Amino acid sequence: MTRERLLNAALVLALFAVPAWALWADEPFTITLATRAVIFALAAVGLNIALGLGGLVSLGHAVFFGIGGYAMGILASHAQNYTPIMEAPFLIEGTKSMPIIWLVAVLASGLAAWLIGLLSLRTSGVYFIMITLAFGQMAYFFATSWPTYGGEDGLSIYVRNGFPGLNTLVPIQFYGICLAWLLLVLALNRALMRSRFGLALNAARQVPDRVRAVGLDPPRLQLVALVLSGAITGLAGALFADLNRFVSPTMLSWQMSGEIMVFVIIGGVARLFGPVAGAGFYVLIEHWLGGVSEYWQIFLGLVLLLVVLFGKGGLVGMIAGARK
Amino acid sequence: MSPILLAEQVLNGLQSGVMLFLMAAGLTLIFGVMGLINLAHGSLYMVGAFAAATVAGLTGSFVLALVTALAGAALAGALMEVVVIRRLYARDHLDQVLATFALILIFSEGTRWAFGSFPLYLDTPDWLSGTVQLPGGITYPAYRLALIGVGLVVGVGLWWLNARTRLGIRIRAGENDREMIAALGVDIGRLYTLVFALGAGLAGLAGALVGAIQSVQVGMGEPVLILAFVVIVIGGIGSIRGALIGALLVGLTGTLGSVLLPELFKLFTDASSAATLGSAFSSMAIYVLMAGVLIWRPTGLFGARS
Amino acid sequence: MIRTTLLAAASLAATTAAMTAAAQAEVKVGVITTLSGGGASLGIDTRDGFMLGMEQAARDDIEIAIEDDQRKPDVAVQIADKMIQSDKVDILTGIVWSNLAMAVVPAATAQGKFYLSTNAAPAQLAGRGCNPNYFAVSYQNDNLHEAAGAYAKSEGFSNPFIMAPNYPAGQDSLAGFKRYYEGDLAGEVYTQLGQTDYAAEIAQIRASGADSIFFFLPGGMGISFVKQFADAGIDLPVMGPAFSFDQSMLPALGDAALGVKNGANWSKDLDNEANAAFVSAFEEKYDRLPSIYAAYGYDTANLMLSALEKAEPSDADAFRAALKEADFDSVRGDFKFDTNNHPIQDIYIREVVKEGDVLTNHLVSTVIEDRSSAYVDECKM
Amino acid sequence: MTAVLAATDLRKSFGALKATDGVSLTLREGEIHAIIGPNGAGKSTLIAQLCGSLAPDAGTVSFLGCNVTAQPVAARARMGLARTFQTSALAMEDTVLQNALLGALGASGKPWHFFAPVARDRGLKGRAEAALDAVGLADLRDVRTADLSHGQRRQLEVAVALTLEPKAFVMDEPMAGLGQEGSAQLTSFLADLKRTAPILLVEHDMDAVFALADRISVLVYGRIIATGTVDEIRRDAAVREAYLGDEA
Repeated sequence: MTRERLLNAALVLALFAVPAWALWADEPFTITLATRAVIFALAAVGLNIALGLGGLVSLGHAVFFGIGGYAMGILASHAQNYTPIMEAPFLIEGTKSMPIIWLVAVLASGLAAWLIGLLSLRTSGVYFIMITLAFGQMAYFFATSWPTYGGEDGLSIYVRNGFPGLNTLVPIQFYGICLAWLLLVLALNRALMRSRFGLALNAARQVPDRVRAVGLDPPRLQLVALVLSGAITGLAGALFADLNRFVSPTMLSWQMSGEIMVFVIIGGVARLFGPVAGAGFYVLIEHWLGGVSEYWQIFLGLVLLLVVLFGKGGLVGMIAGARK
Repeated sequence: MSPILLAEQVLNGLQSGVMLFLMAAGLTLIFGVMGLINLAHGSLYMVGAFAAATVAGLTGSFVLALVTALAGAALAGALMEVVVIRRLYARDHLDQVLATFALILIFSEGTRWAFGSFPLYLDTPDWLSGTVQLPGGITYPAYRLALIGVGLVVGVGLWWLNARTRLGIRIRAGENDREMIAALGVDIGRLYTLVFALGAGLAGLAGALVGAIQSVQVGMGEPVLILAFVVIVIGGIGSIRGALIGALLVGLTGTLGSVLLPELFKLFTDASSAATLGSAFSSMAIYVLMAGVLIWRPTGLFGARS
Repeated sequence: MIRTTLLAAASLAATTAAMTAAAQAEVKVGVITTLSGGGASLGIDTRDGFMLGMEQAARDDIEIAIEDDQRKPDVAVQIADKMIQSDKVDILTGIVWSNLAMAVVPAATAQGKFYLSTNAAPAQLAGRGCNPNYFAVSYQNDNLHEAAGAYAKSEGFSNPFIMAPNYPAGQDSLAGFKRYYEGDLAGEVYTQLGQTDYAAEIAQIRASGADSIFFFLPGGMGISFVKQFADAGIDLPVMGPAFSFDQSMLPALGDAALGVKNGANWSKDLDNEANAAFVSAFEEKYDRLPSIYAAYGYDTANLMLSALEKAEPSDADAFRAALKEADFDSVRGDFKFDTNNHPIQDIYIREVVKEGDVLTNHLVSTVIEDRSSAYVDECKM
Repeated sequence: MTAVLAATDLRKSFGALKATDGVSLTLREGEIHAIIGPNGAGKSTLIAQLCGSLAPDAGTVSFLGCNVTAQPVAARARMGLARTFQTSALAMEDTVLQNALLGALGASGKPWHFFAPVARDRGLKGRAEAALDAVGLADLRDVRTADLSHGQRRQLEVAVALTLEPKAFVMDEPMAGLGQEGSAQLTSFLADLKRTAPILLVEHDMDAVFALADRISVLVYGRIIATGTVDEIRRDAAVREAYLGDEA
């Protein structure tokens, strides 16, 4: 436990030290890269609630990531073109304000998670994996062929959205926003793991029969977990779209779902900082190997394989040892 | 739409369903016997297609190419099983998904490294090119008709294997009670390798057969893989019969959806928008079908009830 | 390997830098293209054509960074950010796909960088979204489809069946065809992006009574369709844009592609000196025939070099003016930019033929002379 | 005396197999009612129907005077029906205390607290610790459940049931796998526990059953062939036949 705490502290330190170094060394791209890692980590923290705590192996989390992205894209593109989203029965205008975009992203992806959960939680095991994948594919194909918001081409936003008092175009300031979100959500996640809900959800994953026998309803617990999980991943999606100033159906693809899952598993399932370690490691590997060879994905595959086969508990597990 | 065209589209749906069945049968067999969820099954499909294209290019013999595809993919599958997969049987689905996801990356980029980024050439053999006239005035490509035939033969073969051979008895025993058949002295490791190689061989065969009328390229396995998963989930994981029914359902839904939905939208809007809308909805059709089936029957049409 | 890797001090902050020349380079160029995964062949040809042009110029004051976008928009954006922020490039180029271009170009030009397109040139960037720092060296996306439309009209086809995948480039494609064809259609079908089986569409074609077929199915989709169509025994003239019948695709298509008419603005037998030199140099260096992407890459390199002769990118106005002059020998012959920075050029029809054992394209005719783009009037520049 | 838990003419078939074939039984205030029967008699199926994890084909289950036949497991548990499982159903990764807390949480009916830590929740904790105290696991509260001995897990099962402050217990072979000493301990514990709430006890350990039960029902092939006191059951001809193959 202490080793894990030490590791967590080191990770938090790195989240501050890396951009500080980049600022000092005038390496703005390192900040962009770190922002990417932080956003991926946030998405993975979201998935970790469903997957690690709830035991829900969702291969469709890209849906929430993408919905968050499109919440940003749609609102900002309407604001950019000065066209309202809706005129009747009441006027809804686009916006370039991050807080409003976040709110919409969280609500929309949470709602989607609720709907998908209602239907998917009737199944379990492999069927659950596959039905979430199916919902992901539905969203992907819909976004690709729906022309209003760019279809396959996606939506480009020329200027990053604004946050009161900050210049979000400065990489370090946008990084600050993303980092604040990550730390806040990690703190909430930590509280969640220790709360009544966390206790019940954790048990529902391990022994659903017992949870029922004490008068609680596992599917309802799991549904709420999925909604929280989806909402967080959706928030990450909105930030990711803002990082790239761009959103497209790739954010909804099943490979994206796979990648978010990879962050969680490489880092360590159900570990508070697992997603952070996993996303950081992945971005690093992608960037570093990508510079070494055109065929870097072979090596990425090998690394993944080794982690799964021999590194029980992911990076956090390997460094900090088994839980408790 | 004329009845002849409709009949032809139904044949097309059957044909694509039958090819999906080849993929899905292996997947469902592997899941049923070993409890393994294998995302890298699409890579074996790709291996089959590449092996066939290479051999056909060297020898010009399509039959030889098919045999190589089957054998090559089975060999690759056996290798995959021995090196990686057997370490995953005792793991949960999560580890299996991730490890086989990693295998996809390795296979795809490895193939690209070995064969380059350009699509390979593989064509239908001369003796199956052109069309045949079917009763009722349907003109249908001979090769596609042959595909339906091959699929049915494989289906019957699997049934025979399962119901009439020693291997089949062991496979069914393995599905029911792993410890028991191990206790009876069956080398369970070898049985698993064999089953995996069988599934892989079928995937390779499908890759080669389909590769002749499609593009043999890196990444060709993933779209089929997802469809095959849809198929086995609809059919009920572990059930060969379910895989067949599911494959035909998915094939027919996909084909007829893409034909009929635009026609449907034409009743409401102009031709261009109808084509766009119809295509958008037909691309979602099979996933809607799958979600519908699962909501109605959470373990698929022929899946074991929990 | 063109690139070298520098590992920065902290292992958490690895940075790659790529260079062909020493550190005294004065101009930095970033090439973002697809080098891995599906569609890598197009990016590789783009890169090889571009690098051939650069190597022939042998200028050691130009530093080139090449990165793989994996055909993913977010990765392309990330690379562009890196090139702009860290490598401090002046000029970006190389993107193959429209959706990636839409992700990268607006932001890059908004930051004052130059973008020279070696291929993708979506309608938005030619019309309302045009930008003085954005130059499409290749074409405007609709051009090659328009060529097929013009050809259909000139051949007197009266009932073509037209087909494209259901995504923006596909919708633009059919619109482009119809812009020049203008007659009746036997059918208009949108397929799924990434579709591999066209049996249903082929059955519709057979039943539609069409007198010709136009289709736009890039990448593996085109290979699948052409092979399946050849097997269906339908004897109709086939037209398409160059993409599906380009040199990189032909080996995979085989004889099924013979006789197909495709709209293009370049062909390897296009009769001009620059082209002859390019084709032989490319074959010598890479031991394969150049594709249309290689030709665009090569032209882009030469356009850029011609402008660098006259001005530095740091002097943006002068460099922009130098680019606009298009003072280089294009492998496509006459070449100039319209007001929206898209080319005015002749568009041809090619036919797939066999030279000995090798499938390739021959020029058939010029179908549209001095074609600009449909969106030029929407560009306020 | 009214029955706390009652089954009336329960029927459940799996294909041709009649697993429960017209079972009626009652559990009265203050008693231990044991259900015995040979393997495959349908005891597990019967428990599943009483607790709500399996819906009967016909018949009713009532609890505290309410017809609960259509109620799911969780609803019956909330009403005060506590069960223990034959093979321990405990969260093995969690500590002993956490398992007991889960029971207390279920009893509270309020799992929707997302931020306040359970560890500082006096109400829940008091309840959980009292239950652990009662079964003698108080010293092991911070041990991981996976590290408990088999007997300790059985005790924890009971403790979790206790946290529910139930109106009735349904216990599925609580003695299974316990040594002689363990069985004896649990036997005396259950003898006291019945004053808290009546116990429906499914058990193989006949010593325990005969020591504890106020009434016994014998289940054979899905039917109850006899119900009565220990002595009545010992003398019952049908029971002798079922167990010993005696001719009546």
